[in-house]
Amino acid sequence: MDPLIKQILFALLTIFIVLNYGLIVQGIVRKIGARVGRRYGIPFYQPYIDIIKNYSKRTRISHGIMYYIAPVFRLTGGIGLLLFIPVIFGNNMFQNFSFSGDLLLILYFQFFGVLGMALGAAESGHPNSAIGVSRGLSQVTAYELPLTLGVLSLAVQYNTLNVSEIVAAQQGGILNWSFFTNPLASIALLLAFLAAMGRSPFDVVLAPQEIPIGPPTEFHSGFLGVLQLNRAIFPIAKLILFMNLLFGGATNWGELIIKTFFIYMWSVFVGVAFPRFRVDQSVRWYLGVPLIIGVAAVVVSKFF
Amino acid sequence: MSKLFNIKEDRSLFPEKNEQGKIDIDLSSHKYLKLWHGPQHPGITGNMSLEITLLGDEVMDCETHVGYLHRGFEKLMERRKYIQCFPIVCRVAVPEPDFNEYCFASAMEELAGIEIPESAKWLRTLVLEMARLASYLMWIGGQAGAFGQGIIGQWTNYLRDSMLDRFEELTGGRVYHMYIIPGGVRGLLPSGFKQRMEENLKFIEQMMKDVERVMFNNAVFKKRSVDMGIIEKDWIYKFGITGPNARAAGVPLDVRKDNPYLVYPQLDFEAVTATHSDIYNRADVRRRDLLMSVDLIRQIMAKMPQKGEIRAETPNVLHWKVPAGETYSKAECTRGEYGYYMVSDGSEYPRRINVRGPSYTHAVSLLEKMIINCNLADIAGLMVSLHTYPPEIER
Amino acid sequence: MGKINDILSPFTAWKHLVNEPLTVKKPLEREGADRYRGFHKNEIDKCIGCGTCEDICQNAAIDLVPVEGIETKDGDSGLRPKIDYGRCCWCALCVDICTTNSLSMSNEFKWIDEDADNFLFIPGADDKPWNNSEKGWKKPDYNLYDPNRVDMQELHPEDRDKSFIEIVQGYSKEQALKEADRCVECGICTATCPAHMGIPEYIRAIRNDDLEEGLRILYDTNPLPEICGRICTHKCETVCSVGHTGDPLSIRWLKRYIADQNPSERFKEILGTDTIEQNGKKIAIIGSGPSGLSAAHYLALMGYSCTIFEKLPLAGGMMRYGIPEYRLPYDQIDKDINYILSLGVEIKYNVTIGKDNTLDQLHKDFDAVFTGTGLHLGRSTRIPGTEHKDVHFATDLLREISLGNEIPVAEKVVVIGGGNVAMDITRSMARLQNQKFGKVNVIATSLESEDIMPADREEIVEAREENAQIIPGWGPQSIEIKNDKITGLHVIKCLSVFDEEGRFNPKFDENIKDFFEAEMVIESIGQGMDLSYLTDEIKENLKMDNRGRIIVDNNFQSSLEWLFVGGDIIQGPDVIHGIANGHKAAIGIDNYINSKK
Amino acid sequence: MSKEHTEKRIVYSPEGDPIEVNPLQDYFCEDLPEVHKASSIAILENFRNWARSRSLWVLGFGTGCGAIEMRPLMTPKFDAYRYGIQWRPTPRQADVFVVSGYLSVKTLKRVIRTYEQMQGPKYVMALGSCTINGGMYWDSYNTINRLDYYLPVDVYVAGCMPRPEALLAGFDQLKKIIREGRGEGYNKYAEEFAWYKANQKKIIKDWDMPDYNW
Amino acid sequence: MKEIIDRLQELYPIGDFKQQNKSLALITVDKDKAVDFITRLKNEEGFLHLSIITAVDWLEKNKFQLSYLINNPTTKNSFVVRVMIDRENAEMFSIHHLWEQAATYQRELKEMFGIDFPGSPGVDKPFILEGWHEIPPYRRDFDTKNYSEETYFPREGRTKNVPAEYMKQKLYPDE
Repeated sequence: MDPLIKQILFALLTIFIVLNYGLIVQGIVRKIGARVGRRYGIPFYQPYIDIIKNYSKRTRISHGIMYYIAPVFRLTGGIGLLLFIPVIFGNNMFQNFSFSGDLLLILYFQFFGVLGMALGAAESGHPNSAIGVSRGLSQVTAYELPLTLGVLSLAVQYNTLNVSEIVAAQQGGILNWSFFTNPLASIALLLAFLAAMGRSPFDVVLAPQEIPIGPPTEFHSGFLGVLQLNRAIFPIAKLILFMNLLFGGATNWGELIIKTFFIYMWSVFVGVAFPRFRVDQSVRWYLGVPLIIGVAAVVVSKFF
Repeated sequence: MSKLFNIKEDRSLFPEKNEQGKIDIDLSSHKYLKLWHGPQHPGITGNMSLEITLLGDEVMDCETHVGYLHRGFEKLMERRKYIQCFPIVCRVAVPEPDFNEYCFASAMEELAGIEIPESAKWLRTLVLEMARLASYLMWIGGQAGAFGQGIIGQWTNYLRDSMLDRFEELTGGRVYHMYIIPGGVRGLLPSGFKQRMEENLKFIEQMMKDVERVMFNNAVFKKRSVDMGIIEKDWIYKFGITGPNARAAGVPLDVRKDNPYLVYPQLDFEAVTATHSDIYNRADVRRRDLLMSVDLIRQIMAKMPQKGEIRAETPNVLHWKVPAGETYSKAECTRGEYGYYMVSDGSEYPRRINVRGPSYTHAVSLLEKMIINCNLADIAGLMVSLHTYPPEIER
Repeated sequence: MGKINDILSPFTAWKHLVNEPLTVKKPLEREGADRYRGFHKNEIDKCIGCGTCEDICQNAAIDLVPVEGIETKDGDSGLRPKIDYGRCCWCALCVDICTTNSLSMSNEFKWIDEDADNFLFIPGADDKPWNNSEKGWKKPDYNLYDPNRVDMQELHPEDRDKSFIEIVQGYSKEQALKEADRCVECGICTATCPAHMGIPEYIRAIRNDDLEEGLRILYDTNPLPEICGRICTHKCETVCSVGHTGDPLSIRWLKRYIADQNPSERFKEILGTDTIEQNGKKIAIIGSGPSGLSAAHYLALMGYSCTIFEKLPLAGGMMRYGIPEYRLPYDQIDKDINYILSLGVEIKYNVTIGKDNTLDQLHKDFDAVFTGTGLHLGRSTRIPGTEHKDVHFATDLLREISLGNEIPVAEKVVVIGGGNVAMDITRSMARLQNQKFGKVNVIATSLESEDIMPADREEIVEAREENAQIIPGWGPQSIEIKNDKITGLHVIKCLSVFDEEGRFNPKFDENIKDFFEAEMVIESIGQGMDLSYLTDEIKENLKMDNRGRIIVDNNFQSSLEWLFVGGDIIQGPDVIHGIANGHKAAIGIDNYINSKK
Repeated sequence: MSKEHTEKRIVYSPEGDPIEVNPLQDYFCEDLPEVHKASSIAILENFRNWARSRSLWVLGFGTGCGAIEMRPLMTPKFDAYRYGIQWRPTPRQADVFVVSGYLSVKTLKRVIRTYEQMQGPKYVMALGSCTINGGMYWDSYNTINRLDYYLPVDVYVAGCMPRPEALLAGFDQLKKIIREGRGEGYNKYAEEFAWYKANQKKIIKDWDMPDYNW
Repeated sequence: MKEIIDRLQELYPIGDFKQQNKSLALITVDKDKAVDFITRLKNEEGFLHLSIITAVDWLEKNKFQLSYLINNPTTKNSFVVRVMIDRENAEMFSIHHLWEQAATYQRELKEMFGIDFPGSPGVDKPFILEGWHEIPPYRRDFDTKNYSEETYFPREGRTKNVPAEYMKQKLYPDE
């Protein structure tokens, strides 16, 4: 078989696995949140049914061509991010399309979906969407700073822009993980991660009490289904990225699931306990402690 | 450290206010965004709406729209006999119907010259305090929820529900109790009630400690609520502000103390106050008021007579003619002074009943003022912190 | 420090992760509280369809509808509440005010339906899953109307048992208002009242303190309110819905209150009968009892000129001559009769038809004849010894008392009978004994046991208060006569009076015997009619049933179309039936005369 | 007052663009709702119905007092989430409209608007006496008496107000209806659109919604 | 409370003083002097808190009664200041300059009773009702039941029987 086709097939397999994992972990996380609230919460498979339901809707209305494309953009952002991240270290087939400068592309893809969404949301004509998008963009910009600085610090540390190589450099024991070798960058990255996951206190984008529910206000039926798929894939892609950057990657799916789950739980852990920041507060917050830590991380890894 | 980045805002782009303190808004300038909050909006307390004009994230102008819940109670009561008004008054304010029942019944009793039996007084006080407790519990969840902290609402709504179970046991109704009937109350405590109530109160106290830790000792919550939405002290009388909103500003307005009714003179409590009425202060006043309610319920259950008549002798309710006259009966509800102004012309039907809901002033004139220059994100929090219930505005 | 605490302390929320959820596991199986106001139940046999629930419902959620298997009868409208759950608010006021305590609520609260039209149902009649539920809201300990009757002021037994002064004092205004306030205005009583008086309406008039309106309502159906207000058998009170869980309303006393409070000289003005257009037709009425007076009143209102022929020196018939003065003072009879006379009715006293005048003559002289001659003949038990001279009929004695004649009074008297007449003679004898001997020794004995004695309850109670002995449940056997003097009455235990089909068929236990000492025996077991004034010719043409009663149609017209018959000889015996008969006969006569033209 | 309200006027879009509005014109009627038939492949439709019944997204619009029982429903005591019932703050994404009690005319206007924004198949659950026959406000000048004249109702829950348990039972019934393929209320609305509109117009004389949103 | 009135009696024509209960008294003031009087009570007698403004429709007398309920937070006493105004072209002076919330009350009174308060901010804007074409609904000559039955499709299937009439029909129909 042509290696490229094989590569594509394996990439599709990755997407499939990640999608299912994403949906299940989404259900489980909501269940955990519900447990803290002392109730049972949804069945863990509820996200599946929701997606089927949304695709089963019979009517849909359109607000124009960008409105159609926006969910696709968003999903592309998620899948794109995933496809350029090496998923399983040491397994050629699950390297996806990782290449030597993939770290930069990945940072770009973080933004890509949001931008696509911005276009679509603007076209949907709902003011809440517009406000949500502007909030989303400002917040992404804000947390992108510590995120980039953290990544930069790691790039300097490992002297590479290739995720696979960063992972490779962390092999050989827990203490080799960047989390321990570069704690400053790790803190900056993990703080940025909170906003990247869009949970409290940084969930001002959706904020049901203020602008129900932000950018996807007008999306429904199949469109919403696409967004939901993305909502399953995108966080997992980010989780895999953070796992690769900080926690030594994974050599098999089991390890991946365990590690990503715990990273996920970090955002849940914070999210359950805190209310949300206003957008100006979260921007200011990211321009504060995380930024300084990020700068410090770069400085430290460059000069020490 | 983030103070470093607290750059002073450049407000040169913001428009000047005119003499009325408002801004001349020209929507066609493309500077402004008009936004409707509600009625279908999760951040709005109940079914009402705010017409907001935004400049950036900041509210430039706001108009409250009410009337989505208007049922014409005051008109309906004019064509119902007095007893027939009794089941409908509780519908005026859904989360705490008992204050309506009490105010209606006491106004009517005053006009008719009826003295209710002692144990009925105690039971009424008990029910009013239970209602206060239940209402505050739901409110606290709402306040946290308005700032995006759902977990508090999960806990406190359960606590409220446990109070509703007690209500159900005592009054026969879950939400609409229809318990304080003109002339008295509709039932004695069922057996084992006190014990179950005590269990509830213990659990409430225990959970409220958690709420304090998670909500009130919370950096983000403080950041959102401290110095936000301040009610100035000199607004209190200017806007007719009552209840916790006023008490948080240091003005101890509490009808329970000022014009004591029922058995409040025999209970030991103080009006809860704070210093400057921002969102956090108001939340804190309500939390302490809630705990005081717990204490009051305990006091009532310890002191109340175990047996006794529950309803005074009244004329046949089917043709009860209340002597002509007018009166105003008020009670302290969770939001402030709740009052019924009743005019009787001596017939079987009330001539006019006017309901004073504290939200009337809080949600319209006060909110419209406070919301100016407020951030879009804070509207929900601000509105909840005024504790408004739309149904009592429009009735 | 505080700041760090503010960051860390929210995480304590996570301790609840390991706690068991507080959720109700099976919410659909959760029951309402014991006192929960859920869906309605109705004990349909207990319910009387009074409609009080409908009246109090502020949502107009309750309709009264006929239900299969429930018949309309006295005291039961045959209707049952049907509740619209598109209106109900579950306030349970309908339960609280239910007069029979039949309505209640279950603690069931789940009713889901796709068709909104289904939310109408008749509790108790429709098969609903909660019909057998034990829990739920029941009528609480308080009352939304007063179930207790306002006590009537009466003379103390010591004060009254020597004289014939009226015992019952009548209501004061406050008492009347309070008593009238208890009425729930269901109107069940109207059907039971033979005259179908507008009872709720005149009680409302009392409540509104509009006694003139009350009087007008009374005279609509009853021209003898003073009399009825005192001695009516008040069948209405036996069906009063308020009486099911409390005391029935004192409808009779309230009626009396209206009549008493209106001054007799203003009656004509109040009732608007100052001028009546005469139509020139003449009607003869035989007997000035309730039926005759009633017929005369309504005929007079219609413009007929009426002449009443009365055998005795004063008008009133049995009301005057059968009822002792302590129950019905003569001046009150006069008040009612004088008003009727003021309408232009003429009474010819001391005229006995068949002796002083004949029916045929009346037929010739008048356009129509109404006869209401009543039951004036006593009936005998026909036990051995009744032919003795010291054995009397109650009616004869009562008439003699009223006429002011001396009557024989013995030291020991036994009265046979348990009806109101028996009580009247018992209590009259007691008074006379008291006057004559200073002590009372009178025994009234009846076949019926105490619970089914036909006399009014209060009569029995009052008689006992006056030291008469009431010994029910004995059947008279024979009167013992020694030396031509009565010494007593032999009785045996009566087990039951009526058989299973409700016919009079007493059963006795011969072994249980008793003997009541007496020097005088009075029989009061019913009265017979005296139709001797009917000539043979008339009798031939007149249809009568096998018990000798004249057959009349709905308008009390006999088979001789000019002859109308009413009162005790047709229905009764009591005043209110007489009044009702008279009223209907008046309408019948009017129809008859109009049709003749 | 009433007259001015029905005259043409200029309103502004959120961004400030002027739009001429004729309050008497039925904008919503220009694009009539269509009937969307169920798929003819039974097994597919059954599967979809199953998914629809297991994932009921309820619109967060507390129209009347029944809204107070929504919180217990979604919080620990009754926790409707475990039955696939979830909250949705926007009408576009919601499947179930819970009309929680009485509707004033002013709210009804918004309710109709909101209902029309929802995507089919959509379901209406009506709570309490008020939606069935007016309830305690049967004689009020400002509340409607029966909801089925204005919107197709799938399921009614009796009570004033219905308890959360009754609501859950109502949802159970709704699920049953959906699984049996009977949840076609929105098609009924499309079919009898003229009738519904006539009823709605009888009480809502001018359809002038303030500006663009509500 | 009486002493306040006695003191002010000379300045203002005050009628119908009635001490309703310990802390509430009812007084009637002429329309022209009412605002002056209320201002005086607020500024000099310490009646700082306005509880309600409402109206009562005395259709028989062809008058509206306006009731201002003001409260003294220090002495805890309240007055109901009653002002009778004509029912035709009902108009009253606004007191929105004394209390901010008065404007809302006045707006509601204008809508529900048709009493005008010239100069009160936003008094002509609809407050609670929307698209209301009938006479103001709180007026006593507006029949809400009638209006509801004509407008809102009451559900069919209801039958009405009055027990007394039904019994007459069943038991003695021709009497």
